[in-house]
Amino acid sequence: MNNLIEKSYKTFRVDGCTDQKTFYFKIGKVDIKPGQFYMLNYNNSQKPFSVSHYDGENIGFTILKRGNTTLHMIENAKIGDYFGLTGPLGNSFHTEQYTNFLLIGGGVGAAPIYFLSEYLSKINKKNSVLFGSRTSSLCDFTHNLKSNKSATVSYYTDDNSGENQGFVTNGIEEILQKEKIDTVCLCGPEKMMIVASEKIKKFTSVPIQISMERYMKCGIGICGSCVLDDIGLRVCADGPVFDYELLITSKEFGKYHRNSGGLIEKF
Amino acid sequence: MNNLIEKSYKTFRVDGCTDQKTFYFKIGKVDIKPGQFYMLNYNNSQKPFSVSHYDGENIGFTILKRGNTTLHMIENAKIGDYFGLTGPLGNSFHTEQYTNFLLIGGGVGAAPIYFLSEYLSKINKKNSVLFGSRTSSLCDFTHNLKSNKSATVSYYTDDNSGENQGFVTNGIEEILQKEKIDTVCLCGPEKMMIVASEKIKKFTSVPIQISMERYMKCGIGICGSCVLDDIGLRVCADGPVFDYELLITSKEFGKYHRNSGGLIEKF
Amino acid sequence: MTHTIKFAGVNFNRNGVLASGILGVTGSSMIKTAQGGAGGITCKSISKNFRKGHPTPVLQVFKHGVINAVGLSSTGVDNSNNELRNVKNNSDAVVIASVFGGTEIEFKETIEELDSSVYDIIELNISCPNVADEFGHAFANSPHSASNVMRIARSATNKPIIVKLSPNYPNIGLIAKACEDAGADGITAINTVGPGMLIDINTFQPKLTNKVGGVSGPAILPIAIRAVYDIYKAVTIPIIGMGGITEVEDAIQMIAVGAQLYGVGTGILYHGIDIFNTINTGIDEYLREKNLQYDDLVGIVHKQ
Amino acid sequence: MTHTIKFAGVNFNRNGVLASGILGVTGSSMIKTAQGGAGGITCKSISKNFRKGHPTPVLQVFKHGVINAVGLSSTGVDNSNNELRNVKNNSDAVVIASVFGGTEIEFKETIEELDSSVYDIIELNISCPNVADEFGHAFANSPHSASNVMRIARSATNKPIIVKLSPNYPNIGLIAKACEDAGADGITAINTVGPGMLIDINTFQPKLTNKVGGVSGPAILPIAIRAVYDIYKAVTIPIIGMGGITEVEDAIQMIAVGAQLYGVGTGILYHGIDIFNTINTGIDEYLREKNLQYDDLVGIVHKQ
Ligand SMILES: Cc1cc2nc3c(=O)[nH]c(=O)nc-3n(C[C@H](O)[C@H](O)[C@H](O)COP(=O)(O)OP(=O)(O)OC[C@H]3O[C@@H](n4cnc5c(N)ncnc54)[C@H](O)[C@@H]3O)c2cc1C
Ligand SMILES: Cc1cc2nc3c(=O)[nH]c(=O)nc-3n(C[C@H](O)[C@H](O)[C@H](O)COP(=O)(O)OP(=O)(O)OC[C@H]3O[C@@H](n4cnc5c(N)ncnc54)[C@H](O)[C@@H]3O)c2cc1C
Ligand SMILES: Cc1cc2nc3c(=O)[nH]c(=O)nc-3n(C[C@H](O)[C@H](O)[C@H](O)COP(=O)(O)O)c2cc1C
Ligand SMILES: Cc1cc2nc3c(=O)[nH]c(=O)nc-3n(C[C@H](O)[C@H](O)[C@H](O)COP(=O)(O)O)c2cc1C
Ligand code: FES
Ligand code: FES
Repeated sequence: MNNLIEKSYKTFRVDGCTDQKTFYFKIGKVDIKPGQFYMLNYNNSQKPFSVSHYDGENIGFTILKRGNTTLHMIENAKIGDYFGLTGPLGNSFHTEQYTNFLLIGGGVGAAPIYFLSEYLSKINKKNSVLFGSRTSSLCDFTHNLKSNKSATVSYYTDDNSGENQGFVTNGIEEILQKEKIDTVCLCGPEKMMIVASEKIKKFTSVPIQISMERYMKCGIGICGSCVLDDIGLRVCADGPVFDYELLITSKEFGKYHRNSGGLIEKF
Repeated sequence: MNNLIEKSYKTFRVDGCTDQKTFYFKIGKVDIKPGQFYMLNYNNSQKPFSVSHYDGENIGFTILKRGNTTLHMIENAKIGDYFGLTGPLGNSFHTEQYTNFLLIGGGVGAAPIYFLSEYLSKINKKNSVLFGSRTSSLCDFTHNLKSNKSATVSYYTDDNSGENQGFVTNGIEEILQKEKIDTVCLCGPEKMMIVASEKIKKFTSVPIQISMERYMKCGIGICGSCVLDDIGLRVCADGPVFDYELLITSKEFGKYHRNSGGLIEKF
Repeated sequence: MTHTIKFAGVNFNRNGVLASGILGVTGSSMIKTAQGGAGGITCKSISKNFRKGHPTPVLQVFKHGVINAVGLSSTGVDNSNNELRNVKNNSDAVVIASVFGGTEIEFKETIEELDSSVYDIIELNISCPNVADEFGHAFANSPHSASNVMRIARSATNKPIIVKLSPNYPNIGLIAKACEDAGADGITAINTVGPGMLIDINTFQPKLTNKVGGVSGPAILPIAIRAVYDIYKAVTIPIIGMGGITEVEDAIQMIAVGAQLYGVGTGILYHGIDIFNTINTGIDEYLREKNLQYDDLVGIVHKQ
Repeated sequence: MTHTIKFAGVNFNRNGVLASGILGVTGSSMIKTAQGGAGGITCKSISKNFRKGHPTPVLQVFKHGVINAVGLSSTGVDNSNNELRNVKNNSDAVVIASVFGGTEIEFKETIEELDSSVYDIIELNISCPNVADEFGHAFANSPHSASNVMRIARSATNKPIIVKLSPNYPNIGLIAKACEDAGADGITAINTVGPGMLIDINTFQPKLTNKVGGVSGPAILPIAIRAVYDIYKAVTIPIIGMGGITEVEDAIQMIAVGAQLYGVGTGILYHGIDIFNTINTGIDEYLREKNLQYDDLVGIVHKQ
């Protein structure tokens, strides 16, 4: 229950560029699992953000400039400013039963994937990570993953500013051939996750875990704004991580989402 | 906190006579110590009553007909009727540090003394018990104490209907001479408790623990109706058991109490 | 309760109702909640036109409940018709269409634009405390204004109409009576209490963008019980009793003071949508133990 | 807070106030509570003549607070003079004499019969919800009736008079303003909420003899915070803010929305009378950490 009550913390470190920043807060010891998220409330604007870093004491959220809230946070929030944090919320990636992971983060979907890789390396589980982004600077916050022995990390950028050019999905085949992957974890644009999943399905039938994003008003499972058609599941409380096999039974997966007023918007 | 919330239980056994009855309820496992009391609510009449029996499963309250509430309970409550129970409330007799007890119960003050003796015998602590009452039938509910090896029980009645005639205080001297008593526990009319305490003081300086009775509206320490002048302590929440040395600093001890409206009534 | 209860002429298969505004935006979550054991499903209050609602944060949890100011967001009638049709076609729950309007006429027009085949009962939400800046006092503030909305709404549909009342104005019994006299087929009570406010002690800002929000959840149970007690004394039409119910004992209290059906909203936060199944099973067991019929329990407090 | 705060012209040595009706029957418990850290002590509301109050049970605890219907028992003015004199002579706390009357004149007469040397401030309790059967709506129900009592009471004493308001009527800000215009030196808010009711599910009887009782304790905190926020916007006289405070953070919220002093009643149930010391120390630490003065904190939410 305590995780549902908002508490405010001072941001003590801000990294990143003008398009995307990572904000850090000292929250002490909390039980947080990769895939979970927080509602972040800055100056009366609130949105859900995945945990992109947690070391047992400090938590980090990586925020991409997209619309009003994120613009407001990125342009105005400075070290010493308070954010209201509600969380951790939602479920998490299944990790216990697996030993060799393929992780794919597209765009700001890199945030939870970064934390997941950090976490897996800490418990010495092998993980191959593919990050895809518009431009390489948006992935800067993930670079230190390369120093982990358990992790192999590759980058794909649209603008050829990083390691590899092209879609992040290009890297999948090679890894699946080289590694005995026993689960795949995805977070990013739904179109990307669908292309990736279909590609993976051709090679292997390991479970594919997908972190979803939907418009959230409450983040705690009661307002109904994040529910998936027709499966009736709440992304905030039943997700955000769903099994691919379940997700493809939802008629909106990859096709549409709802906006703040509940109206359908096609992808 | 849960002890502060009233729950209703069916009375499954009623013992006693037309002047005094013991009502039993199956309440299951609760942490109850001798000296504690419950608020009993029968059909919208509520008063505090000491626990007079508890065996880890069933609780008993011994109720003497005195005024409206007790009359109502004794005349109307039958097996199967529900009572609202709030408790256990208040503090309890100190027992851990002592090994040989003198217990004195006057009138319906026998109720908590009965439970205390039961409890002490169960943990094999020696206890000498003196009960005083108007007439012997009012002490019937305590007779089975005699079967406990650790307990020695004597009765004093005003009307010569029992073992010994006269005041319960008459029995004190003999016991203090025979036994190495290291604490005395009293419950009964304040005049009796004062006479008893003064007598005891002459022989020994062991701690005297006194269970007090004052008009209670809430029983949980907030209404202020049971507070002792001038020490400002609440009989319900700071008591009902007080050390004699503390009590004699209260100017009302043995002299007066307050009624339901807060008005002073002399004893 | 797993046998049928008649409420305002409509048969409910189970006696729990999903409160308006909770998981009531899309058909799919309403269907899911019916599967969780709700016998009636109230959708989020529908307004004639699209309403965005207040900007987030619109909801904050405190130790004893929730404050919310969603601000009556609504997709408008057209979309709501589709979502409700989905519920109607894909669950056995009674569909209660909650409607909201800024004026009496808007209530009427909204009901008229609703496809009457997609709902079983209309609920008039005249008691939302979270749009006071926009609309001033809720219509539920007096017998006069409440019954006016009821009277005008009456002409818009042949289906039963129930009125949702607020605990934030005195004399809820009188207001219920005025609604009954104006033709209401039932009463829903209570909407959220207060409103309330919570402050962040680091930023000194109210924790909701709307500053204030209605209080719901376990904190308000005694107020809801009292309100339903008062209403039962005042009217003969049936009541959906809600406000703070999280456990079977809460629902039993609510029914005992006079609710024909119990409602749950915020309770879902603590126990998920299965709360309905849990409470229904609990009530069944309780009735068996007490050897009581459901109908005997309704309002039994008044018969003591 | 361990330094002096001026409220309605009176100096308080500490910024917490014991709410009326809690441990306020006898002088000795009020003195004891001042030792627990209360800077102001409000006695149980005094009526002109002896009042027995409602028969027990008059108070029931639920998971999130308390409902009570003590029913304004009072020893009458004479005895109260003695109890208050004891407090006045034996503690450094400001003595607030809460008075209650069934009519405007009774308020005046009660104040006149109080020995003016035994109290520092008069509090008019025009907001008790537990005597509705006897007296109908509380005077706190409208600006008109509230200010009437205030005006008539004004002639009875030269000491400061503060008015205790109810959250159970709309527009608490307007009512506070009317009291200010009628000469009030301060406002106390809030009295209990609702009222509420709880039912025993075995006997089907209300758990209080009076059936209904005002809700206090943590359940009502958001309502109290909002009420004090509204009052601060409406008036310039100072406010004693109470309702649901059990922790230092609650008191800080209360002060931040505009309370010059915070009050605690039911909180004593959870933390004993030391709650005042605990909260006072907590506020001091908080102010030090934030590098704020107490006066800066009062109403800071309105200055954001
Ligand atoms: C569980 C979860 C975790 C998230 N984690 C992160 C994170 O770690 N970092 C991060 O930057 N963001 C994250 N988001 C997204 C974030 O919460 C905001 O929704 C997003 O940043 C846009 O907010 P905004 O107010 O800035 O833009 P808005 O003003 O709300 O919208 C800007 C534009 O984005 C579009 N948009 C908004 N929401 C969506 C959506 N769900 N799908 C597609 N388009 C949409 C709008 O239609 C509009 O065109 C997460 C979302 C969820 C649900
Ligand atoms: C902690 C505690 C434990 C108690 N345990 C028991 C118990 O185990 N068994 C039991 O029978 N009773 C017990 N009592 C007493 C009981 O609560 C009632 O106060 C008593 O039975 C009288 O209640 P009534 O409503 O019947 O009488 P009332 O109608 O209240 O009064 C009847 C008469 O008794 C007098 N009286 C009431 N209270 C007191 C008092 N405190 N001191 C002196 N005279 C008083 C009245 O003035 C009146 O003359 C206990 C009280 C306390 C505070
Ligand atoms: C997030 C939220 C949104 C709500 N939206 C509405 C609404 O649109 N219409 C309405 O009539 N009531 C609305 N309510 C009030 C509930 O339907 C219900 O009356 C109230 O919350 C009390 O019940 P509860 O304590 O079980 O939640 C809302 C409540 C919450 C918590
Ligand atoms: C047992 C009890 C008795 C009360 N009696 C009075 C009273 O006599 N006069 C009054 O103005 N308020 C009375 N109140 C209301 C409190 O003073 C206070 O306004 C209310 O309880 C809210 O504060 P809290 O949540 O800190 O208790 C009483 C409250 C309780 C719980
Ligand atoms: S965001 Fe409210 S239910 Fe998911
Ligand atoms: S009985 Fe209320 S304080 Fe003791």
